[in-house]
Amino acid sequence: MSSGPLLTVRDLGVSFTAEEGVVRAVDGVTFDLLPGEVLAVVGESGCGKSVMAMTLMGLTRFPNARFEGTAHYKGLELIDAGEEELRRIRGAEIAMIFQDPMSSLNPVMRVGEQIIEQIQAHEGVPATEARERVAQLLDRVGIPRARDRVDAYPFELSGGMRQRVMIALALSCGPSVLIADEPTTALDVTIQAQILHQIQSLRDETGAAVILVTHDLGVVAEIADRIAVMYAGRIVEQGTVNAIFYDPQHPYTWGLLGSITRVDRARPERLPAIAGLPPSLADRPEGCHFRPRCPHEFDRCRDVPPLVARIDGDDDHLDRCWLPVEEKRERREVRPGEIGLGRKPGAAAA
Amino acid sequence: MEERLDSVLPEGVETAVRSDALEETAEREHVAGVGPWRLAARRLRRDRIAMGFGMVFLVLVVICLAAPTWATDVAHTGPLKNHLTDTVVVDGERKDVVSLDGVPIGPTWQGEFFLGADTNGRDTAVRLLYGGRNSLEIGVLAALITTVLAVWAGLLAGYARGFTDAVISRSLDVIWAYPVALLAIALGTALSLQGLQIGPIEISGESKLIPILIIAVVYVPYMARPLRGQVLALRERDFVEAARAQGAGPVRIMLTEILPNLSSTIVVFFPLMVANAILLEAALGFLGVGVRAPEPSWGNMIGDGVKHILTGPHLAIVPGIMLVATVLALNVFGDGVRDAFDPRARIHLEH
Amino acid sequence: MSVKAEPGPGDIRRTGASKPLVEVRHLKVFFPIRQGFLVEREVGRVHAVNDVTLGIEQGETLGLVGESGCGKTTLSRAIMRLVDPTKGSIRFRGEDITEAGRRRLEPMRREMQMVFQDPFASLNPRKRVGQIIRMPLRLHGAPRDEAPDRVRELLRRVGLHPEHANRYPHEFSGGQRQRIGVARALALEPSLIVLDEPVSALDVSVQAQIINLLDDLQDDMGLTYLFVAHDLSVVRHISDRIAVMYLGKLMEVSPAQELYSKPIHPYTSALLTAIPIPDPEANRRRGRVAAGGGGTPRGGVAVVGGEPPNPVDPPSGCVFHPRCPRATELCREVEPPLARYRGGHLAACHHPLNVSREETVATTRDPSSPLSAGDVLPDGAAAEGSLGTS
Amino acid sequence: MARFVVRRLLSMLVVLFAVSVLTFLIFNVIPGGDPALRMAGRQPDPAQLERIREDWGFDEPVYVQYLKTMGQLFSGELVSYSTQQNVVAEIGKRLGRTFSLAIGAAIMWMAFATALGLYTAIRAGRLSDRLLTILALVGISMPVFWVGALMNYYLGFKAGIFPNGDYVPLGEDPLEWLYHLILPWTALSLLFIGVYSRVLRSNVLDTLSEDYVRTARAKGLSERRVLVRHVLRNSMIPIVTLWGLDFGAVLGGGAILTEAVFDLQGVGQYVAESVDQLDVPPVLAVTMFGAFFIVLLNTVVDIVYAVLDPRIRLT
Amino acid sequence: GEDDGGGRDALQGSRPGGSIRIGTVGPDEYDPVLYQTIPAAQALQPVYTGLLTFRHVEGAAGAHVVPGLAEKVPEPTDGGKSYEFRLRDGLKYSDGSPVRASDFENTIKRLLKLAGPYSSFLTGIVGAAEFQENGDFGADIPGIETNNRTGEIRITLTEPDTKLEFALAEPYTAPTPAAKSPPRSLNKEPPPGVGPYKIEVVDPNREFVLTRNRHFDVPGIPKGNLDKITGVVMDSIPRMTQDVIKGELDFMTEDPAGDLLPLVRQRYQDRFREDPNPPNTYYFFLNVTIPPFDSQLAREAVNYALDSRALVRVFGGRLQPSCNFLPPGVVGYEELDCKYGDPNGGADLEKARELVERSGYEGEEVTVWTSSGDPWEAIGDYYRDVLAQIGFEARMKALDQQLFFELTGLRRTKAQTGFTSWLQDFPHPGDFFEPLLGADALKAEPTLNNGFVNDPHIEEALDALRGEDPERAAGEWAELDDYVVNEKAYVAPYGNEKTSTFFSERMDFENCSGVHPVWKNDWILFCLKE
Ligand SMILES: Nc1ncnc2c1ncn2[C@@H]1O[C@H](COP(=O)(O)OP(=O)(O)OP(=O)(O)O)[C@@H](O)[C@H]1O
Ligand SMILES: Nc1ncnc2c1ncn2[C@@H]1O[C@H](COP(=O)(O)OP(=O)(O)OP(=O)(O)O)[C@@H](O)[C@H]1O
Ligand SMILES: [Mg+2]
Ligand SMILES: [Mg+2]
Repeated sequence: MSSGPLLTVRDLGVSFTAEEGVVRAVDGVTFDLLPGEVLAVVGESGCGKSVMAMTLMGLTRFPNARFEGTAHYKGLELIDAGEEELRRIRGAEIAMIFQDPMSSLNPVMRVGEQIIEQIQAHEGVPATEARERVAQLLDRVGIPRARDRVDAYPFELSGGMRQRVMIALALSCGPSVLIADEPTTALDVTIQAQILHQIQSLRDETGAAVILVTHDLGVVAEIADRIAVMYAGRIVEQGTVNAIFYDPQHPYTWGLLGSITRVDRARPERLPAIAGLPPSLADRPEGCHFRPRCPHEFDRCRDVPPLVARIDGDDDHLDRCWLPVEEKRERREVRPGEIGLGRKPGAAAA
Repeated sequence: MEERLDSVLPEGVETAVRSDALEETAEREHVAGVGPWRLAARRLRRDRIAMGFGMVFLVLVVICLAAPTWATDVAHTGPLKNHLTDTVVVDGERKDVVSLDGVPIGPTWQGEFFLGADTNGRDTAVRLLYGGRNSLEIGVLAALITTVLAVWAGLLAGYARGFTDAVISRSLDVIWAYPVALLAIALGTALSLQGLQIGPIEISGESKLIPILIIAVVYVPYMARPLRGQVLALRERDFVEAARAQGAGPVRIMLTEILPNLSSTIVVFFPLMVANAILLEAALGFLGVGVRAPEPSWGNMIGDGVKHILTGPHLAIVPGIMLVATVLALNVFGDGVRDAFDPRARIHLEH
Repeated sequence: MSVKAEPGPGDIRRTGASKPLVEVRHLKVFFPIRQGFLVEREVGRVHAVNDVTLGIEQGETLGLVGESGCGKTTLSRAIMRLVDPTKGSIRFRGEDITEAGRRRLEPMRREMQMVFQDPFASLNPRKRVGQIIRMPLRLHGAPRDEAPDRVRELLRRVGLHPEHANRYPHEFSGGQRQRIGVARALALEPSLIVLDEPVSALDVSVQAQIINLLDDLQDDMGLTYLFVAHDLSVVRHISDRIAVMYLGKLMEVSPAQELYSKPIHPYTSALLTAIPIPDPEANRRRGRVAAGGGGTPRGGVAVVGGEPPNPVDPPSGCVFHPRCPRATELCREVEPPLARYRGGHLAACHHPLNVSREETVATTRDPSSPLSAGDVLPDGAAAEGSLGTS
Repeated sequence: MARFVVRRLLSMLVVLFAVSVLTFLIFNVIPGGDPALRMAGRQPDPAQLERIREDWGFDEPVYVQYLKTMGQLFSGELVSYSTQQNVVAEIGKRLGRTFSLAIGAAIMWMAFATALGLYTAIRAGRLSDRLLTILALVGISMPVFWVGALMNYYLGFKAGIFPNGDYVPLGEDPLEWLYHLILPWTALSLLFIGVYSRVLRSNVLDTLSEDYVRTARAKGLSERRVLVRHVLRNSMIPIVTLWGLDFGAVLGGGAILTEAVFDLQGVGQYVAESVDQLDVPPVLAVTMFGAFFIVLLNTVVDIVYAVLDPRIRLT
Repeated sequence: GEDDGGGRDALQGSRPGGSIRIGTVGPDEYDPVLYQTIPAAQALQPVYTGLLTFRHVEGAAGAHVVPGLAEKVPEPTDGGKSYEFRLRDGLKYSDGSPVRASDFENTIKRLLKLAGPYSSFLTGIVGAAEFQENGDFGADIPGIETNNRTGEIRITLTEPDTKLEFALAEPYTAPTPAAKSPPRSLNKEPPPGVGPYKIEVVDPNREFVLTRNRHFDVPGIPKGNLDKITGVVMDSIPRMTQDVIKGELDFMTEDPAGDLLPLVRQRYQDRFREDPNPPNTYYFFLNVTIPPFDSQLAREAVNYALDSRALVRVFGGRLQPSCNFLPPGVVGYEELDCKYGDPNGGADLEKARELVERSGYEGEEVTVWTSSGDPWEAIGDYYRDVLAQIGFEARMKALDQQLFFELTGLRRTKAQTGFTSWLQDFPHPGDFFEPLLGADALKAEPTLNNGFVNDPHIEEALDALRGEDPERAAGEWAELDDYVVNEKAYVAPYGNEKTSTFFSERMDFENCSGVHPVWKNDWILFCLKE
């Protein structure tokens, strides 16, 4: 798995012209996706994760959208690719699993048909053969009585099964990149675990690279190899799982990690929480976007910090914070995973 | 806001409910205390086409309101005044208002008989303006009555559910299944004979109240059914539950929790209802059961005009254009209002 | 409502002193599914809450967890008397309010308030925040001129600015809205607040803010909480005791710490296992822990398999048996009673986890056990070692 | 399904019953003309009137009259009070005309509205969309009797391109049938094209933003397939309901104005004339006929709906 | 003299044979005893000849009663109560069966039993009323005695009434084969008759066909020129008009649509004519029993206020102004010296206002009743406007024709004034005064005497004139006309409607337009160009 990156994204920017102004949903996102790895993209709701993911598949080409930067996949430039070129990539090379399994499947089409449709869009497979393949796929993702379920309608399946159908759909053409956009948020914990396991084991079997979009750090800790933390459209930190969890460099990451309640630890007196509200993407603070909420803000924060490696010896760990590494380590009180910026709630508003 | 989405829908037309659409946009507007109304007003103001047509409507209303002025100061005649044997000087030439053949004069483009005369020698322009007053009055009043009835029906049926709902809904179904125009003409004809007597109130057969009431009733299901659906959805919403949890009674909940949430639907519906009511009145007028002759309304003017379309095409064309202009203006404006309240909502119009 | 005279749910209290604030006895809430023309027939019933007995102490926080659709909301709504119980009784401060009408409930309403799951849906979008918070005050006859001050104070209390009273809900973020919901609930200074998944709809970073707020309020005002959630890690933080529901039934009720360190019911255990731990190392370590039987292994830990069953037609015997790795013939046929273990820990399982044989033998059927449950007490042989993280 | 149909039939009976009672009441309780007078011809003496009242049962209680009239209606013996013609036979005679109008127009408005709705949705926000949307609103705002009359005048009378009025049965001469019906179809369709295209447009816009459409695109389907298979199909479902209702109404004689303007002598015109004369039997028969079609089409629509959308269970 | 009316003989300058298509709104009934409308009379009179008939000539002469199936027009005996007829020899129905005297009695029985619209004209026969009331069909009417052998028919009346002769000249009394005529409507298969044509009803609402009756041969009655006449039933008069313009139809029973009329008048003068025929009268009825028109002053005011020039326009030029109650063309018509001014001139509103003021009814609310549709609504509105101008608070109520007729004819409706028009059943002055102003007419509900006029003077005159030959009593009738209008102002007459005849180019308009005072157009006289 040490060949070059499968997908190279450089300075990707997406903005939408909306009623309230220009929404910079994605801003200067840069990363590489290596074959077989799981890259987790985390961040608060609305920080641009989905837009980023969908842009890679050309699914955000709305009339009000504007794009910058590049995304190379196997020699193809995804951002400016023609519809027809993209169409050939979609589903076949890069496949996507969406958040809500109910709304992501056409409610009035049998699930088998929906998968067959994709197979036939990319391969000239006769219907019976495609059907057979679908039955096998459904079986493989752990749907009981898969052969009967080919003809089921989405509403006849439970949430977990529907999400499995989505996975089967994504896998049906053997893609090399799988983008999973919050694949488990709508599901129960027990089902969530089943689905994550599924994605993980399929990655292992097919060797596909996975971009996992989520805001659940628990999920990330479980299956990701690398993590990109997004805040207000930008990647603020990026690195391996261990690096992010045990040596987070950006105060936002600290807050994020800190505000999680954990069953495996003693109950803290107070839960650490990030004060304030996330900024509007149409009206982001200048410089470091986290500045207004950051307790460690200082003069330099008015300039946009670049996403660069700041730790000696770890070129893979990039972040966007001006604070010197040592000072950061001091300030975050060392205990990994429990760094908090907790305050009395009264101060949280304003 | 889902309630708004359902609002403009008839039952059975499913909506993909997006609870976040407006909220999210709104959230980004960091203006203190901007209510949904003001937001909508702001959006509406930005919609040039809708505002333009809204202005057109206003102008039409003003023109119609000015009918008496036109009649006395410009045309020097009333809407009911016959001028069968009169003559008028057009371009220095004296012409019969109505020829011996019974052919009325066409538009003279001057004060008297500006838009020509009808077969009774009545001034078309004057009748047009007075007819507009009638049509508008009927449209607005009928829409108001419909709204009041429909809101109550929708609130009661949707909130009480069960038996009350069954009774109200089935009644609405019957009105709905009853061919609309037929219901209207049947009632119109029956009532025109003897008028209507409800207790001490007596309405004569020629009264405008009759078409108003008929139109109002006919359109109640049109509005009540979506409202009921909306109430059904609203009553399950947490904030209604919250009110109940605080001890609010059903009437209070209906009036203070649910009704305000119907208001945007009502506001959206209203111009469209007025437009529809004007159209239905026209249809009734055409069939001779709307505003009673000789009182003019655009509908009965068209109806009369159509009979003389070969000799006096202006008799049908002129009121028709006014009618279309008014209804169109209302429709476009109503559309704008709808968009302003919910840019994502769907429309549903009925004839 | 014929409940047999038996010891009240007070027995499941940690400390058996005062009367509980809320007592729920053998509560059943079934939703009929009707079909038919003219005369509607009942063709089935959703067993949303099925024979639940529970008590909430003054001043405590009872956490209620369980999968989506297991009946948590229905139970809390029944306690709030927003839905009519099919069977069973609800007492508030010792008074039976099961069949109280609106009049009788009115004074009660001051005492119990609710905060809803969805901060977007629970505030009337057409009312200003001030009006929303004022509503309970007005309903319960607070003088008009006092109300504005009170509203301002409440807003401050939940960490919002008093000027916010003039805004509409849509102008607030999710977290802020939930604060408004809390302020509304606090308006009448109730003793009980039912929180129906108050943080599930919020982002992690905001969740923490709200939980801290709730914590503070409880400390300051001596509130009693019924805290409903499906996220065990959130519940743990705030609860004194936790009740685990599955398909309308109580599976396990236990002091908070106890539940996490020593889950007795396999379902509880599965829930705990399924929680992803935001710590790669811990995850890896957990992976090394020996797996239990059945289900799909995940990191080596037993994950409960299968899909949730249909509440219209719940399984016989133990409702969890179709998905339970430890299920036996017995589970299929006999419903396990809620049995009392050490430390006020109750569980309804024929094959409990984490309890020694002796302990199992010593267990007694708890009075709060469902009336329908059989008399077979947990089978000591099945007891097993504890699942722990340390 | 069978139960659904039975249920619907039952509810149809209820609606028909209610409609018939309503009609009967409107004409009997609200005092109108006396049908006996109409039958008596010129200068009837009171004895003659008395006899007619007796013969026709006008002296009986309203409910007896109602039951009798309904009995006659269903045995096909009901005759008009003013023309003494058999009502059912009269309706039968006009059926072909009304059906021709309804079916042709329904096809026409559906086809045009679909094309227009889809086109404007895809071009949403652009100039062409705006213009077409206003055009659709113009269609909605024009009363059919006015458009019809103008068409008749300009295209029929002045230009002589189309015949004005009259009707040639399909069986007699299909081309003439078509030729004679083009104007009525167009006039009737304009309104519906306006309404439907706008409803469809917003449905399509909504569907376009559905997650499953995004999924369909993510699958690598061609845009055409996405539009037809995923967007249009789902957007058409609500339209089908509307279409069923409107089609039912027009089939049942609801296009009174169109029939009147083009003098098609269909069921609608029949009832309009009968209403003028307060002639209860035809009005009763036609309203029931109309309500029957509305309810019937409603049922059909529900079935079609369930076929189109498997989530819907017919109960 | 026979030719005094200036009638033209039928066969001059035209060629027999050929077939035409006639546009018609359709007979209301094809059963000869049940029809009521002019289109029906037009279609049925060539098929059913009565004992007597009207002369088949154009113009006023057509109003003369001449022998039909009977050998001659009898002189009444027994003080005018008894009429004796004798059938011609060898008469045959169109199906070839012989005509018997008893067929006549049976026809009258059907007419009475089926309560045909015109049955009231025959209730003057002894026993007829009783028969209608309770006799079964087999019962005898004592006032009709027939002898099949000799072909003799004797009719006895309870009172002398010269109108009988006219009734016997109409198709509804024409004998039809009795045995085949049970008492039910034969709308779909009209019985055979004796006439130049026989009728086949293809579809009552679509089409009927008249073809030559080979068995017909009655001296003095023309045999008809055309071989086949197809009646095409259509409701749209504009369409009918256009079809005649285009030649798709050869004739229309209706007047060209009001809207197209000016055009037709202008462009097709060579095949279009207008005559005030058949005789009709148009007036506003004035209810003399209730305010304000119980005041003669108010009634006179209305008469002063009417402006015929305006009404001519409302009628689209189809009005012949007049101030007589009786129309020209009816015996007894004598142009009155109009008290209220020149019938072709304007109104005297001043005078009218003054009279209203004097009547004390100024400002009184008056509702003008009129029939909806063209031109009645327009007439009504003109009238309303006039009433408003002379000091009333005038409103208008327009109702469907049927309802209008019913309601205005009921006393309890209290209709004050409104539109009335009357088209004669036969050209006899009694047919105007009796139904419209007679006291007997008030017995009917609704009555045609909308003004509820009950004047002893009129009653006396009518009684005296009933048994008189109208032509002989023409002067007395004219006096009555003067009394009604000028002396009492019971009605406000304003003219007579002109009916029009519009032919296709194929038709011989010059010679065969066949305008007849009773049937409007006599199809027997129609012919094609050579
Ligand atoms: N077509 C569009 N036009 C305007 N704004 C858009 C559009 N699509 C997305 N946005 C905005 O872009 C921002 C980023 O949205 P995105 O869905 O990527 O967030 P996310 O991180 O995936 O959030 P979540 O966790 O809730 O899914 C949001 O504020 C959203 O409103
Ligand atoms: N009004 C109702 N009518 C019919 N069924 C209902 C009703 N309310 C709830 N249910 C059903 O009762 C069961 C329990 O629902 P409830 O809302 O109490 O679950 P929950 O545990 O709160 O779930 P969640 O975590 O999703 O909120 C579910 O199957 C639900 O579908
Ligand atoms: Mg997202
Ligand atoms: Mg819940």
